[in-house]
Amino acid sequence: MVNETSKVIPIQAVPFARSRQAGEAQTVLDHIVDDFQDNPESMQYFYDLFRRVYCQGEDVPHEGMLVGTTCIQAPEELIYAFGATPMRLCNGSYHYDQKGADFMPSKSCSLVKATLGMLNSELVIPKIGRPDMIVNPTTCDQKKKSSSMMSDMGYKVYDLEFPNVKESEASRVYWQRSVRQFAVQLRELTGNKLTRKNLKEALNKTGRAQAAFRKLHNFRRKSPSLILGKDAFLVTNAYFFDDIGRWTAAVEKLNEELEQRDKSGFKAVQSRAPRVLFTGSPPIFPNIKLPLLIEESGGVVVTDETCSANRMLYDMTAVDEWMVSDMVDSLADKYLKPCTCPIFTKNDDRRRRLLDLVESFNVDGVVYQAFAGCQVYEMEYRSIAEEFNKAGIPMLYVETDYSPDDKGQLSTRIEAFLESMKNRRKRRA
Amino acid sequence: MKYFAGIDVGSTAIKVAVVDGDGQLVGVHVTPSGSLFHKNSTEALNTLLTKVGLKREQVRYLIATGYGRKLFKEADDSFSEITANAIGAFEAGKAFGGVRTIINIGGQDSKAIQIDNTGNVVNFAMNDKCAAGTGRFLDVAARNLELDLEELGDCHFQATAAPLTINSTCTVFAESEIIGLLAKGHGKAEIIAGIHYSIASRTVRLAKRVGIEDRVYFDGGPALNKGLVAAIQDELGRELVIPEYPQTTTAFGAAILARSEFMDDAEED
Amino acid sequence: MKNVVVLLLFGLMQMSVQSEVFWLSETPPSKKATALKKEPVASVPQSEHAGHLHAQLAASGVAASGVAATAGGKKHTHGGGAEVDADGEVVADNTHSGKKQLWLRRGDDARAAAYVSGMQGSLILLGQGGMLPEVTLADEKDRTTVKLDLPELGFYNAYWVQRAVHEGMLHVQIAKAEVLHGTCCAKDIDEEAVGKPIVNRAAELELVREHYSGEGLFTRIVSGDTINYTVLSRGEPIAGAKVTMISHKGWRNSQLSDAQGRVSFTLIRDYYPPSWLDFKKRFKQSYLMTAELELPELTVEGATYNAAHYTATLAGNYYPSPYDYRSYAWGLGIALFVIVFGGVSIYLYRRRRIKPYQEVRVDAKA
Amino acid sequence: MLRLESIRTAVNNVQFNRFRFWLQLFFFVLLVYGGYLGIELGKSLPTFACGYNKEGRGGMCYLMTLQHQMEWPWQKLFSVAGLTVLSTFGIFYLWFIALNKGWCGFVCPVGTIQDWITSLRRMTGIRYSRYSWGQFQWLAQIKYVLLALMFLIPLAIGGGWFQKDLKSPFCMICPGRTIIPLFSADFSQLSIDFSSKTNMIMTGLGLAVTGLFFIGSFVKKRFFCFYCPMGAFHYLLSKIALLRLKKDGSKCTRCGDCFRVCDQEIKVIADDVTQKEIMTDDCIMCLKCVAACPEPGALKATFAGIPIFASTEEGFIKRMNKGCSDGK
Repeated sequence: MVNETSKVIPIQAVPFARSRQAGEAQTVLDHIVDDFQDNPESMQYFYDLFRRVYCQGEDVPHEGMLVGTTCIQAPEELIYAFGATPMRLCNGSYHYDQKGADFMPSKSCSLVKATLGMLNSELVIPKIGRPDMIVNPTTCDQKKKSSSMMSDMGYKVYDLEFPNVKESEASRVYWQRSVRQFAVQLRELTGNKLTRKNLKEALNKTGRAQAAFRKLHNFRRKSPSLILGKDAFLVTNAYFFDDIGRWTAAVEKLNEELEQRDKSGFKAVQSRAPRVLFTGSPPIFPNIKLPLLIEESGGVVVTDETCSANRMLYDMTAVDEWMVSDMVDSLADKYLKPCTCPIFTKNDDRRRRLLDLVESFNVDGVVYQAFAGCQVYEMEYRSIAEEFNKAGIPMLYVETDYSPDDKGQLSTRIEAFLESMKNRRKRRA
Repeated sequence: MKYFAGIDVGSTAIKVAVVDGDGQLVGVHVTPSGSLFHKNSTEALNTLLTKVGLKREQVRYLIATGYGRKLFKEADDSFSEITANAIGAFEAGKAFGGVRTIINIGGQDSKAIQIDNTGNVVNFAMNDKCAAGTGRFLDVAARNLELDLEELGDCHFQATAAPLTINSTCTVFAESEIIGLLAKGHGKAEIIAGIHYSIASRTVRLAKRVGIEDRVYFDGGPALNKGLVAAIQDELGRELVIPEYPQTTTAFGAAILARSEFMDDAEED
Repeated sequence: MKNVVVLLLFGLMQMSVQSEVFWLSETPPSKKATALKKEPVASVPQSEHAGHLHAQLAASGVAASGVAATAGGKKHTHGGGAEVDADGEVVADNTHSGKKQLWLRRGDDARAAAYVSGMQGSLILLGQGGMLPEVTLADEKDRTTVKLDLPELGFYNAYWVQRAVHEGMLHVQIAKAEVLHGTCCAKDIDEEAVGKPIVNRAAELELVREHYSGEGLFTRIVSGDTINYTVLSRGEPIAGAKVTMISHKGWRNSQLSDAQGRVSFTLIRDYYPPSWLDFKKRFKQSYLMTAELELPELTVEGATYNAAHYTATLAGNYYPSPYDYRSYAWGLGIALFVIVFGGVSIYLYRRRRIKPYQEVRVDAKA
Repeated sequence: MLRLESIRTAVNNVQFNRFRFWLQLFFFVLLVYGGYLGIELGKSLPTFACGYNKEGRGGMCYLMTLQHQMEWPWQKLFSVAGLTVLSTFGIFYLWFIALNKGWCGFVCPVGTIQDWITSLRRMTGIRYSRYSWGQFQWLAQIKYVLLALMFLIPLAIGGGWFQKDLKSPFCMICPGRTIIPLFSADFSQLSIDFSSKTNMIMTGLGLAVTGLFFIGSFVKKRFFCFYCPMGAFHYLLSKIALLRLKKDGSKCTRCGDCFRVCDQEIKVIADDVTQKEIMTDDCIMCLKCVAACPEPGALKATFAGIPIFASTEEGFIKRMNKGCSDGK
């Protein structure tokens, strides 16, 4: 009798497919796929990819060493050139957000909490295996501070020193030097040599990927739009972990399908749907909550200015002399100069970029997402709001995090925002 | 004669309003929501129609708003309560010489909306996840003080001493604080006045976020409570415009929207 | 013994006769040079004979002398810079103007030949288009000189002829001067055609300088050049004529003209200033060419002589050769030095930069 | 209109570096060997068709004529004869207006030689050097000093203060004088003229600059163009030139690609998003920046207002992927 009660019932290993993370990813993916009609067929590749990786927990293959990166500022081309595979570790699942909460203060960026949570748990989704090195550019404060926590977890962390003043010549030279040091570090890690050939191939790999993204980016200028924002976010989120060759081929197939849609005059949304520019903290699968809310209540996210999509893939490297020394420096410049990340002291580039996007995509309104606790985006909200007031463009500021509990309230606010844009457009028309 | 109806399926009460062809209010009706949203809503609509002697077919366009707007299938269209409230306040405010800022304290949320001179929403703010400063806060307080909601207003004016400060903002903690104050022998009036002032200060802070412009319109259920109105006017330092039926402004706005949507569709086809 | 005396006498005769060489020079008499008085020379009255000579002058026309290209075709180097004569005075640069002045000098020393004075007679002037009105000699500051005014651009020849008879032997002195009315930037003139030398068919003996290929209106002869001459008599080349070149310092070299009457000399360098500092790159030096021809029996317009001795002279100027004052070794040396020095310093600079940070020292003084 | 569009996209997507190489070669042959083909473009070309290359030159660099005219004695210079100075300047100005500083980027033989030396360096894989921003600013003033001297010294000669040996001072120190004649086998300029101290110093300086020119342009792209008074002279006259370099600040993401490929390392082109006319005094209008700009319409070269070469996305992708194996 006694051993009956004292026998502790072991927690059977719940098969992953029914675990909470899978559940969360499952609901979001189903919502993306089922609640919207006529998704492009070539999106099926991405839906299957996410279902396999996020819902069934299939492991993600990589050849050579695995180098995890926590920010877009880590030069991928160098990692590819040394034969390793870069994978972005930023995580968007609420499950890991709660797990990471015991590392971070309560009011801090959910993205960093989720990343730390994911790295600390044994079952890492997406199942990319244990990164041989994590490259942590010293961009925003919370990512900077999380590097020591990551090394406490036993990972080999390399701090890539990134300047915070973009305009000065000193910071440019400083960043070029730290990228060169990063190349030396990669050589020690992988033991391979950086040659002109393999660096050129790496540049070409990402070059083709960026060219494909740009084509998609240009297709989204069409009004009425050909593809919904949630699909575009899914595509760019797949870039985090998917094999770059397959990803590029899939995006090129998607571009062809959009080409037919464009010719056949297909409309993904009715022409009255308000066109929204999404900016601020990056929506990372499964936290595509805000874009989905916008598109559920009749809006369409035509373009974005976030580091999980546009900012990551838009700018391309220009090389003057195809020699290793010049290619590495061009790479460094490509990551620093055009970047519109809020961690810099001045954000004129971001403002001009937003205004240019508004003008070239004829956007009706802007949704500005800031994760609770992400001071850089919150502090930059004022200057961006001023700029948009001057330009007469309505902007909705949403401070949210990964938890779904403010969905109800957010949907009301978004719906009201979309309706005010519809009125504005009706009166203007 | 064509009629148009707007139904505001709120968390605590369902409000229905019917408007005639040229936008004049015909009649309103308020019933508690209860749990069966759908049944109660259709029932409320029918009782209002019989009250004003109209048949269902005469209502050519019906718009639902409020929390349950998506659940009420019968409506022709649905709008968020912010837009509906803005239109309703704009129309109702014309009688008082034009309204630019709207404060709405509903059952579960409190909103501050700023509109331009054509009734279009310029900026709005809502209380985030917590119910402090909403109608529910008053219900809890009334229950603790064994008073009815209607009596709260008069009780506020019977206060002799200065209103007590209720420092905990959260509805749940406020309850224990009220009981503590009662035990200390403070008068009910002073406690009620304190509650009113705490709601008022929170609401004014919310209004400040959207910017306050002249003629502030105050609606929603708690607007019936004279004491709360006085407290807000004191905090705001400005006269408040209180409509005849403050609870049904959003429903009235939805009806007006129904009429203009109907007119637009008529123009289109 | 007698033959020796005769030979000696004959040599002396030659000698004296040789020293009797007259030539026309463009270099003005310098202030210091003394004027050589006119020595009575038994000479046939000049005018009569000279006049006689004119009638014979057929239309000489410009003889295309078919000059073969000589060493280094010298298109003019852009002049500029004052030309300096032997005594260091600045010589007026007169190639550009049509006004020329010639002096008659005697003696076979190109530099110190004396300026004759008191000579009469006139000069025959031959231009591209043929005869030009004669110009008479005149004395100016007791030096026989003549002023020419050349109408168009191009080369002109001035001839001064002196005939004398000694014991039945005809001595004919023909002093020729090739004068250029040139310009440095000829606009629409075909420089090639104008630059051809002019031949005087009437002259018994004449030295014609072969012009360089492409020699335009701005000729510049430098020491070290090889100059070819053709000895002509009445337009026909003469073989076996003795031609002597006398350089500025007096170096002389004689040759006999070959079958086509051609003879070629190399102007040697004789300008060695004490230190390189005093080197004047536009030091104007003059040289003298004399040609002699002996003819045994000869009848000229009825008058027969038992022998005739013709002497033709032609003077010219030359400058130090660029190779004397230009040093390629130094030039390339400097360029190479800068390249090597610059290259090495850049290499060292780059090596030093590989050490990432300069070492910062802090000591008591900091 | 479709024809124009297809021509325009074809031009914008050209393999620009290859196109510019052949254009430079053409102009090089025209100006250095034109004389042998009977081409004579006159004596006031706004580029270094060196006058010392006597037979071969297809035209003469205006600076030589200018200095020669400035050396006239003042009575002559400021007399009626001075009008020829104005007329030659007029011809120079007409030539210049056509291509603005494109003369430096495409036509100038000395520039072309420097580009060849740069491609030689690229083959050997040696890195190029850069000026730091501080050095850039004060070195950029040298060309104005040279320009001033190029006017003042000849005027002083004309006024009788300086002696004639100092004639055409800039030509004496210009690398064109010693290098361009080499191309028609005339080595006479490679010597030091000991005939006078001034000549010795000037020709010595000339050859030192030639040495500097070779090592300079080996490690620094377009080394000499940064100090060239002709470029400074052009800039002062470039207000009404036809060929223009325009920038649309709103399209620019300040990615710095134009600054990266700029041989003259001009920062203003990448950082300035307000100016419309973006050509600075150091610019040589080689238009490499337009070729390297990924933003469509951000940078464009216009001739008399008509855009002739604009930055496009697919043009950029085609040019920047040329380095890769499959060349797509």
